[in-house]
Amino acid sequence: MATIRIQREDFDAAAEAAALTRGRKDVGAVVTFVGLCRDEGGKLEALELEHYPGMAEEEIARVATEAEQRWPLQGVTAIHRYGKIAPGENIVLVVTTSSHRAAAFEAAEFLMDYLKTRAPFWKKEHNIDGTSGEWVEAKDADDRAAERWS
Amino acid sequence: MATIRIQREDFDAAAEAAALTRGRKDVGAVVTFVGLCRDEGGKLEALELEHYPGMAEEEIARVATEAEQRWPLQGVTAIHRYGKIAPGENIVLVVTTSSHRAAAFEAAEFLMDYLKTRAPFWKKEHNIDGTSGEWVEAKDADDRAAERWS
Amino acid sequence: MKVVYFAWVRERIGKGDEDVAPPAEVRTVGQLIEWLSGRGEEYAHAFEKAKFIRAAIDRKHVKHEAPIEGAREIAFFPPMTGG
Amino acid sequence: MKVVYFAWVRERIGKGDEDVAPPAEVRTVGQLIEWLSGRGEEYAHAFEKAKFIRAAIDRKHVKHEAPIEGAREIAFFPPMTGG
Repeated sequence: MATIRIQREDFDAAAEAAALTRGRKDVGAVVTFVGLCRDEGGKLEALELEHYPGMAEEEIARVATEAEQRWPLQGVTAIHRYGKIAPGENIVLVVTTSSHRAAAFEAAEFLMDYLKTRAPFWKKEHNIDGTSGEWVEAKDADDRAAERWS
Repeated sequence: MATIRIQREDFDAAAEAAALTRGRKDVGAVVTFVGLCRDEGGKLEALELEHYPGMAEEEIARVATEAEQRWPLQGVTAIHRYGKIAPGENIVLVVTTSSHRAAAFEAAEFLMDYLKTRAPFWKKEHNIDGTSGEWVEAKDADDRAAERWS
Repeated sequence: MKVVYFAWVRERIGKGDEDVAPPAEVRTVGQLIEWLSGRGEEYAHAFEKAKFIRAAIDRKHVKHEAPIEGAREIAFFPPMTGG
Repeated sequence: MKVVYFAWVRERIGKGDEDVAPPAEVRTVGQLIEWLSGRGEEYAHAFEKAKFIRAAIDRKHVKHEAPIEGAREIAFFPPMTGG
């Protein structure tokens, strides 16, 4: 059963990973992915992440269920933040555990690729100069990354 | 410049990951892999990891340098433990950071595949019943996993 | 039926949600986009590149050919950029 | 030259390292394995599946065809199982 959370506050990647291994002796591999807000050339004050409440949780849960069907996973955690996020801060966390590393790695990549293209989140740039920047455009590369799993 | 450590004591995956992102605004993706000692059906007391001192560090450093040449990485950390390691305990850590997630994921997988097949470590099983078990045999699957990068 | 908008679709239309009552001949998501586009300049602007607009019915992604009958909530938004 | 052994190669031979002085005609890693195998049962046992034994010269992996001339330290061990 996957743990899915959509939240404004930051997350603790280590605590989430620890929750998937604590008291167990059957986990062989833990893959943790953290996606951070990057500054695009010193002009970004923050990204503002808008999401579709309700659907965001449900869609990530659907993706997690698909991952659990495709790979022999022992645990899946996915947390996605919304609201204003400054450069250097966390945006998204995916943790997968499995007996074997290949399953944990592939499932984490799959989750991130699908999260990028299917989870209802949109990023808007806020600039240091006070101007509200552009909505970040979806990347073809992300669509291609997601397509490789189909 | 990669951070490579071969040590008997445990490592703190979160602290190692934090060290690669602290004070930076250009990191977009952090992939952390932790490999743990698994119990094979309730009979394992511990794995004993023997290594070739000197060569272990050098070989992992060579693999890390190769990863840095193949992918646009911002940081690489690899830590491998030796000595007796009980089920549920950490064995190996790989952390990669990059602006983009594909590079961080691929480099971490590459490092683990090469570490498995090239780093001079050997695992021996110690059983709960006091018997000294077998030396763990190398897996063909690990060789195939490493070959996909060549 | 309730219609919800996100990101620049929301900004262009100037609201996040509204209740609409399209006529019976509006049967698919694509037809609903067309009908909404006729409601004013702000809608026309939001849906000007109609084929790029993504839609969800009751919180599930759907194609523009999907029938809207029985839908409680239909969402329109640009391609996602989370993660 | 110094020879070092690891894992079950070390256990079978009964020591972790030793200094050896092979004759001049022993030129490659493979020939060194053959020469060592003739030193006693424990060596024969350690190297019985010679082609599976891995070798390193001065801490770098080498094939059995590699020349040993100039080597300071030659290591023999089973396939690695770290990670």
